[in-house]
Amino acid sequence: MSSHTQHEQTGGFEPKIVAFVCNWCTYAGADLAGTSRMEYKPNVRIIKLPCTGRIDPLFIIKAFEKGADGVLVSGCHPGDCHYTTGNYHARRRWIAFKSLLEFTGIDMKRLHFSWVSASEAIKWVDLVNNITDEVKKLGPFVEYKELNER
Amino acid sequence: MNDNMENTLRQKAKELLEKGDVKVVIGYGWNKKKSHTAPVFITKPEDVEKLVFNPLCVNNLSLYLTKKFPDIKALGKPAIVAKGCDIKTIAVLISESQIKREDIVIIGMTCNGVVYRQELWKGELKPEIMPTKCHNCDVRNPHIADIIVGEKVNFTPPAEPTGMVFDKIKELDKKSGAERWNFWLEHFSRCIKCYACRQICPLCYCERCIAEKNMPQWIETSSHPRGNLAWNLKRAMDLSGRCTFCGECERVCPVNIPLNLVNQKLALVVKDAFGHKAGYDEKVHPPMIVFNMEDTEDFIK
Amino acid sequence: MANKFLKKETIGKLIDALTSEGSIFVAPKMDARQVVYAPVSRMEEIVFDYIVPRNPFKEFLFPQTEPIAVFTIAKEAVDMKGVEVNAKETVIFGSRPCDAASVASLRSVFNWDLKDEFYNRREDKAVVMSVACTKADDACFCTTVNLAPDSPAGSDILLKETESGDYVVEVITDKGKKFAERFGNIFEDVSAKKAKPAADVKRIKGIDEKKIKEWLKDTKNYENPLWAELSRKCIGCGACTFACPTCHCFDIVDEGSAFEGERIKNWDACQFEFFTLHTSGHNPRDTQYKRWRNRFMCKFNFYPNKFKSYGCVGCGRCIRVCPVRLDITEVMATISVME
Amino acid sequence: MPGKIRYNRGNGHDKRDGVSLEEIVMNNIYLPYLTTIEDIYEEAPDVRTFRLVFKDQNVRDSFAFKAGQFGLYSAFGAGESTFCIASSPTRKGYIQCTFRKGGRVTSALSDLGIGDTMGFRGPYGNWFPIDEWKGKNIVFIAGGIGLPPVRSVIWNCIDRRKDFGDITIVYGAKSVADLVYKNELAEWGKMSDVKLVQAVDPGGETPDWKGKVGFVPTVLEQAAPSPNNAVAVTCGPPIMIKFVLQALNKLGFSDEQVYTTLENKMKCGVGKCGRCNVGDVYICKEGPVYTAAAVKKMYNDF
Repeated sequence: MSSHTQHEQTGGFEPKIVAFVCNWCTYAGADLAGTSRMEYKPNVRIIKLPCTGRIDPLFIIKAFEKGADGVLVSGCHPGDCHYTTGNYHARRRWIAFKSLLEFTGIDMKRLHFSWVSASEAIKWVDLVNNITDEVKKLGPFVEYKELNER
Repeated sequence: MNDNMENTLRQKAKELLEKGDVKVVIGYGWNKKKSHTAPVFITKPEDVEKLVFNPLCVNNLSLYLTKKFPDIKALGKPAIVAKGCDIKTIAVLISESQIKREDIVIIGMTCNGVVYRQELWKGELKPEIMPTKCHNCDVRNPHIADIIVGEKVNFTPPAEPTGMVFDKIKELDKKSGAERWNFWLEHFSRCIKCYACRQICPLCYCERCIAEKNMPQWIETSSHPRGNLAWNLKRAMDLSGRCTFCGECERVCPVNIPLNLVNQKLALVVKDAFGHKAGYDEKVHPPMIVFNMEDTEDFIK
Repeated sequence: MANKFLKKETIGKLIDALTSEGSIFVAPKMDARQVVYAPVSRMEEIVFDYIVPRNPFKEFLFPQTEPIAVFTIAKEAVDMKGVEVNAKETVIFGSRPCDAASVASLRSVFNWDLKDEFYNRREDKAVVMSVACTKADDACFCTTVNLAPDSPAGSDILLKETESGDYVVEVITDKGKKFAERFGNIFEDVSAKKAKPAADVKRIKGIDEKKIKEWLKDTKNYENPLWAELSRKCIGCGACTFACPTCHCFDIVDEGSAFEGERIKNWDACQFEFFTLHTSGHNPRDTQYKRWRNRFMCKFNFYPNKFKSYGCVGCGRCIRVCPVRLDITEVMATISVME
Repeated sequence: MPGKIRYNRGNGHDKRDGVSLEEIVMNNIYLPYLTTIEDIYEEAPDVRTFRLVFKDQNVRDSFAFKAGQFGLYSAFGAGESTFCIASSPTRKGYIQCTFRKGGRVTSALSDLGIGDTMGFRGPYGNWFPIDEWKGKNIVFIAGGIGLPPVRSVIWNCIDRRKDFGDITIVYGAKSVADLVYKNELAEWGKMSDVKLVQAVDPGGETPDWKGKVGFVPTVLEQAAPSPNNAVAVTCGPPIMIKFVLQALNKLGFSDEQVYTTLENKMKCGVGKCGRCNVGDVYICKEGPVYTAAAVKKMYNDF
């Protein structure tokens, strides 16, 4: 919490983005970006899971609770799931969850979903850069952080 | 008409118990002061006189069919007195393999609506004391039942859902995100974490609720805004595509959190996105455990 | 002590005087279509026509969520420091006599042997200004547990409404006396005003508290199948315990990050399945009827025997709030006729 | 956070008389002492013993307890857990606790190492009336992880060996690996004035196992200690205690001669949080040590 206020004072707010990614596609894609020595914004903290189907909506809530300014959820393209159908189930869940958060009043610019395959290092780099810029414009997620102050 | 219905109900219950078809009839009975109805469990044929049915019968008794009540299960095969809306929940329970259709006897009650809260009852059922679900009810004549008690009700629900819950959803949808956030924060911050919403919900049948798992502590048990928001969001999410709008959670909430709004919002989303309405067909899988290759993904980059 | 008089219109002045000193003025007000005890800053917020507020006022003495210590986990040192309670003076206006009577129960549990200063500091700073009930609903049963709609037990000051809406003031305790003297300009020395009669709360016929206590005392009756029968419909939520003015059970949890956080005392309920669960998997109260039996026993056996105080003050909240209308008075009546 | 903090929790006597509350530092009964883990012993799979030393020299010097008392141990960030003090009050300068990794707190405790800091609150509860047992024969019966509370009494009695008659220890566990305090069992086995009977459940023995094979109540009956001028102290899983009590009755022990310690889930340890009660008996305040006779008078709420 103290870190974002400090940044605010110095004028350069750097958002914290938590990325929940699947092991087989997006993580490999991000890895490829790294091994290809592509540079992208360092604001993203990657959390690797076996499959997007494993991402419980509570993970996203928890990320916001712990101070994330934005969350990215990413996995294999439809049809490419390592476990055949995990991402189809995830997609259904996201449809509902996204609407729920929207209905609660959370800005959907803070929560992003994407498909990034193992070969799409460039897509990953663009995605992270764009989301970072977008969340940076929004500023820190003060609404959620205020919950901690009671 | 009610006297007639009650007599038939008692008659049917008596027959079921006498023949040994069922061991217990889960129904409604008066409290001592005859001001409220409450669940009763009739195990002896001579006790069927305790059964009543009237607009005060708000509880969704299908709760007692779940594994949350091992003591009731131990009594033996149950018959359940159920309104159409309660039968919707039974259908979901069957579709989720929580109960088998043949293991229960459904005594379906035709229904002209119930009161939103029993305290509102002044001897007459007026539209303004009925909950939103009754105004939109398309199951006043029970859709799944072994025995139907009561005369057929002629009622055509409006084509588009109407009533306070849906009006409020529309109103909130039009508001800005910040306004919605403040609206929910105000409501959720009242939450006292009594878990009455969970305990009354027939579809909240997990053996150990996520709120009670502490390794790790996913949902903070404190009743501060952070913990309250996490709890209410998680519960709404877990009911998406399953909630049948029995409205019990909102009815029992000691602090009047408008839980119907979140649950019905998600029900509308699920209906639009997957064309599914919960509780009409016990043979259809709940939407969140299946998928369609063509599901919308315009929001996924 | 001599009676005094409080004009309704001067309550606003009292609020101003107190809040300007940094005190908290709690009174019944509307919130989400319910009357609740809550801090108010203006007289207009106060609801004067109510029976029993939704919440007991215990939350101002024993907050639902209260940090008791803070910890830091650093490489150099791990530390835990206590949290100091700087309780503010809290005036509870419009408390009902049943709620006021519950303070003695809370005080005894928080003070037998080791003393809980979190509670004591708040209670020391609380002034309970009850208003005798002139109305009751069908869930009220204070007379059945030997209290009354105008009982002075637990109040510092007892107000009795007059026909004009003003109050006859009975000063009950020293704390109340000091308070009335401090606001001598508001509490007038006028006598011979007549208060409205108190609400007529009938003793519930067929309930014999002595009989209940005796029946509960016999450990054999603990095994009576009646318990399971009476509580069969109980859904195991915590609504009754959280609404109860004398229920005091709590949990202690740590919350925070890997580096710092708080140790928090949270209300808990004996009705929850995991309340008594051991790590080994053994649960002394493994079924709902045992948990429910514990609550009833707590009110009518443990409390009166151990603390010589009311376990149940007859406010009726548990009846009103129960999702399945499990009525404690019906249970009392049933046990009253047990052999 | 407000600055005034104190670790000395006193005994809860009322200091408020005549002093305004602001003037005194709040007496926080929930605040633990800080301790350093001085040593860790692996007792059995997932079972560990910590040797704890209070950080505050004053506490270290003044801390005293009696065999049978318990405390609440904190892993900061995870919470508190209740176990008995497993060391003997005759061994000064440190305390020991033995626990099995299971829930949130014990898992967090298991992650701690030597030199780490944890919290301790206590001692709470009553104790075994060892002074009343002077001149008597003592029979200890324990099962599995039920040995730690009994062990505190065993060492207490061995350290005052002259005060007592015969000392018999009957201890059993599920398997050889599950026996806790293996070194101490060996030590007790070598003592000429202690009779040690060790057992493992059928199927739990190893080829080189020299002790008995069988359940604790059966082994106890075979060992057949005399009830004359004797007391028995037992602790273990609820089901074991039930049958041990029956076995002791068969051997001629009266309920007044048998002591046990009831350990329930606790959060406060000081009679407030409301979960350890067995009927109207608060284990944390009136227990945890009871005679079998007292246990039989309680409401059946175990």
